[in-house]
Amino acid sequence: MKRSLPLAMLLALSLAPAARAANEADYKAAYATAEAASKEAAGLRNQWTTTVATLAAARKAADGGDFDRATASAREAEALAKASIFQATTEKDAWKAMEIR
Amino acid sequence: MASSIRVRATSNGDITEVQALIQHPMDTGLVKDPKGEVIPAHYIQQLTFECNGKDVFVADWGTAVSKDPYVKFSFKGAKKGDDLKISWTDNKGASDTTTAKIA
Amino acid sequence: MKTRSALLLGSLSAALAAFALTSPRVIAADKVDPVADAKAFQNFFFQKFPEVKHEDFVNGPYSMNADMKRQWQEKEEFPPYEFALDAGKEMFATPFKNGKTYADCFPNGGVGIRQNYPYFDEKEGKVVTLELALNRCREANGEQPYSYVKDEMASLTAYMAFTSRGKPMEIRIPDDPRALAAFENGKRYFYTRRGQMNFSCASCHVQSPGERIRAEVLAPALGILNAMPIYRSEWSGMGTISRRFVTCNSQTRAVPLEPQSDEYRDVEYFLSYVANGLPISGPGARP
Amino acid sequence: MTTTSGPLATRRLILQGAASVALLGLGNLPFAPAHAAANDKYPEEAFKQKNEADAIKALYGRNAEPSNKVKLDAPEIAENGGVVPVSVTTTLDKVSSISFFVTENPFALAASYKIAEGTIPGVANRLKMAKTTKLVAIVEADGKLYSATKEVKVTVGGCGG
Repeated sequence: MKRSLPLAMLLALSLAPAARAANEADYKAAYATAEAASKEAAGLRNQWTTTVATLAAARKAADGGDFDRATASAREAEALAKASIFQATTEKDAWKAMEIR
Repeated sequence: MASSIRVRATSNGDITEVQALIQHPMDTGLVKDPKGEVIPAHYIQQLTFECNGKDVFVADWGTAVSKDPYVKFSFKGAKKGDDLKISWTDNKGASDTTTAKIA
Repeated sequence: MKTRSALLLGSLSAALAAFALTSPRVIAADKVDPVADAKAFQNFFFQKFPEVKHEDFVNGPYSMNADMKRQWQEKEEFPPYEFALDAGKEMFATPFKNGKTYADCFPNGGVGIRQNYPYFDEKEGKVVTLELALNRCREANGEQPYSYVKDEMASLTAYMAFTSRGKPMEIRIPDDPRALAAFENGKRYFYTRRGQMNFSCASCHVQSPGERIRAEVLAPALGILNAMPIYRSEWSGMGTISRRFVTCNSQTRAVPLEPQSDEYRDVEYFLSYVANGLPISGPGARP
Repeated sequence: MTTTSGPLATRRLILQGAASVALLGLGNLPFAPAHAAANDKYPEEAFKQKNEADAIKALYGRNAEPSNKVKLDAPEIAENGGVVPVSVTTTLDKVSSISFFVTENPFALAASYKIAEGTIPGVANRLKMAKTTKLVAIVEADGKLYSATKEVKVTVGGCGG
């Protein structure tokens, strides 16, 4: 997704000065939490296409050895998955507000 | 297999109105398929309508004619029951022809 | 990223608050009442678009925009779904390897019955749509099922829709709690926001029919399935109800479910029921 | 309409160029550029021109002047760039050819029709338009060219994905 890559870059820049360069372990941890959140979203049958795409971007960056970007993408994927979980849970009742009665 | 040409020719008075819809991909040669390869150009170049031995209408088409192309025109000098022969050829040399009775 | 999801949550709650105020009286009773729902649903559109004739709603965007209606009527003189219609008629007549045909699977030989689909199957306790019934007919006669989003299924449903053209939609909800639950589940799916765009079907087809999303004019939700299957210029090909649901999901950046999953069958049940009385106008041509 | 990048398009042009050269080589008929539109040969050259002016010159060999006798009917906003219903009617007589040019398309000439004696000068068809564009219809009547122009807005649909 063209749009989400620059976002990932933006995120990586903002993180870079504070943390040392992310290594493979950081990436693996970030990816694991992202994947768990993504599975939970899928379980709620409310997965977003951008979560799946950002997870894939993370794997691709990791395969290329760019663990900074890979970790950033994994963190973004986690945030997207969490947002989709929040959406699913709030909508359980929120939908009634839109209903035509 | 039914012909690729659907035609409706209806005459009232001396004027015959002709509508034709042709099943053809009309690929421009500028579009890529999902795998990223260019879909080669494949489009009807000439479409001829012949009635009573005369070409009443000839269409020369480029790549900007829509998929499953449609054309409508009218002509004089034919009456109910006459035969209208329609034929097309495309840039790959394929062709098809059909004959319709003017209703 | 934190800011982005926070932004999303903020806009979500703001939208909710705004909408709660504007939505008509909120009744507490949670009893499922399809008859009242259908009446309210139809009146919402009849009042919102008083100049649109009731049966015109089934023409989707063309009931909302005169210029597009003209383009549509020009196309209807020799519509692009002619080929799918002929292919469907031919397939309907071609016997399976075991000699049977689709006509043997359907009441009245499958002619003029589309307006009763989807129906609630009390044995199975689930909604059965026309596309599902067609594939079950194929499997019962030892044939491979068709893809729900490809041309063969569209040709079959195009022919069956054509044989019902003009007949009013007539969906029945039997007095069975599971049927009421399926209707309610379809209604819930219709109004639930999903995808990163945070849209529900209602965000586009109830809040803003007649308005544009880029080149396209949004169709009203009332009668939105009456013209199915549709030849879409966008796809330069035919599209079944399943294909439309799947592509709508991915447009809002929601991962689509499997075609003919329960949610899709139920939302089709809901949308068809609330359109009861409006004529079948399939197969249709759309942008 | 996703189009490929430059090199691919030019490669296609070269291929087509080679093909037409071969054709010319074969047919050593007297290549008389008589009434260009009237003969039956497919105006290969005109369809290869990128812009409208070159295409008109290749097809008719002269310029057209706007005339309100040519009535061009096209939508203000195209429902879909792939299928734009467009039609032309005219009150001019002795019409021998009608052509459509979509200026913003990769190749301007979209379609050209030869109108025989006794055929009503008018045609309706469905064209592809790559993006918002000027649409020019040209009618050749009694050896002179008359044109009508209209703008058609074209964009993609849907909310993103």
